Amino acid sequence: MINVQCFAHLRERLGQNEITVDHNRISVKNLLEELAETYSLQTDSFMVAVNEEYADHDDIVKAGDTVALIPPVSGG
Amino acid sequence: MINVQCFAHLRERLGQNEITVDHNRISVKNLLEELAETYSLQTDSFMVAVNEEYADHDDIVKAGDTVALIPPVSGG
Amino acid sequence: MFVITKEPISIEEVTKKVVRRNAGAVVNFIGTVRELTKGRRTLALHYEAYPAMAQKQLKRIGDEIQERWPEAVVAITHRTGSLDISDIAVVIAVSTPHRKDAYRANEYAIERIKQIVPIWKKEKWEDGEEWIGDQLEKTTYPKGQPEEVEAP
Amino acid sequence: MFVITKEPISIEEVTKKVVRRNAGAVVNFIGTVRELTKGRRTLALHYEAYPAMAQKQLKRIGDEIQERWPEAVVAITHRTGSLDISDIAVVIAVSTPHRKDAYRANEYAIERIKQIVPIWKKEKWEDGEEWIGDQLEKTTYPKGQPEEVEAP
Repeated sequence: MINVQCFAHLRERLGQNEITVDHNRISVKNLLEELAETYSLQTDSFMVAVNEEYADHDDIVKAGDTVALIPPVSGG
Repeated sequence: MINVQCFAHLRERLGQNEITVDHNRISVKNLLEELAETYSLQTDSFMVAVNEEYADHDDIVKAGDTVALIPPVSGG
Repeated sequence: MFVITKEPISIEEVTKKVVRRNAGAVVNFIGTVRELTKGRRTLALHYEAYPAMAQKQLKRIGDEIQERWPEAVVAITHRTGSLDISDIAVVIAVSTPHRKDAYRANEYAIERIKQIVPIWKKEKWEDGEEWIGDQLEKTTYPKGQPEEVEAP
Repeated sequence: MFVITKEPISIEEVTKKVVRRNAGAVVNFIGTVRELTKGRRTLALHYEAYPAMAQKQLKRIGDEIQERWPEAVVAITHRTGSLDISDIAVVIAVSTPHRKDAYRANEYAIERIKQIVPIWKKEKWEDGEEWIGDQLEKTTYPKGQPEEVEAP
């Protein structure tokens, strides 16, 4: 199981801070595809953070990692 | 008589805040030349301020004007 | 030097962190909440952050600046929570021995903040509210130099 | 908005003067006394001004900025008297609706201050003191655009 943190409009839209995917290892690319399908999300513009750093599509997410979906940012 | 205010190293070198020239009307150019001669100053890099604005060499200084010699500035 | 906070930001405090005996120039950027955005009247803003990662990404921006301007010292504080018009959302302070570097490095920092720091802004208007960022139609995956992006 | 003072300068106070509801960006320049100049160790500085004219020339710089960046709001405070290392000599605050203008207008202001504002700096070292500016071998009569001048 991998827990994925959600923020901002994503958190509001899903109605929860965190979603869970039923994998112990998955590539960032596959994770995004699965979340897009399961939650009907447009994830093209999303980044994935693993342990608080941006991850590439080829990176592997493992159970125990701190994972977050990062929609386009608007700070500053 | 026209009083000319002096600042910074010029004030220290002349030992006074103000010098007086014996004219009622004089061009800025002639004023600078006279001061250069009388006080052995290198006035090439000096500006003259009349009533707190920079004056051109052709401008006329009159008795009653507020006049100052402005050596190269170094504020900021 | 890199802080995410819910409290009001003191410009003096952020500035003091970067003053050095051999740096004669400090440049600050202070981002305040603007009332009008594209002609629409904002009543208030809410900023949400992913705090641990936002702090880490601010630090990364500091590291990027030190690579490009080795003598620069950088401090950044970003506020989260609800802000009113004219409240300070972010303060960036950069000191350098020569002033041109301080301007350049500071501008680099704000461009990068808008690209990579996980903070989101929700604008509240009289007739509704919206998270800013989700209407952007482009991928913002960060790489290399900042693009020229206008302030929102 | 344009002040020559013998008192310490508050960055917050100068900044507050330019914050506007429709300007989201403020850029500050803070000039501090630097210990090393060209490898020589400065102990302290003394600034002397022709105060009335200096104030007028700061105002003129503000006018020049408003011609070039009509939405900019500018405040400048310059300190005179004796300053120690790291003391603040000048604070320039510029607010604009868009941040790039605030950086550009602020940098314009400091360049112009170094050209036209009648303030002089005396550096004190262990082995002597000197008025800065009098060793320059060029005419500084002001006209048109600022030249590219490195910070002293």
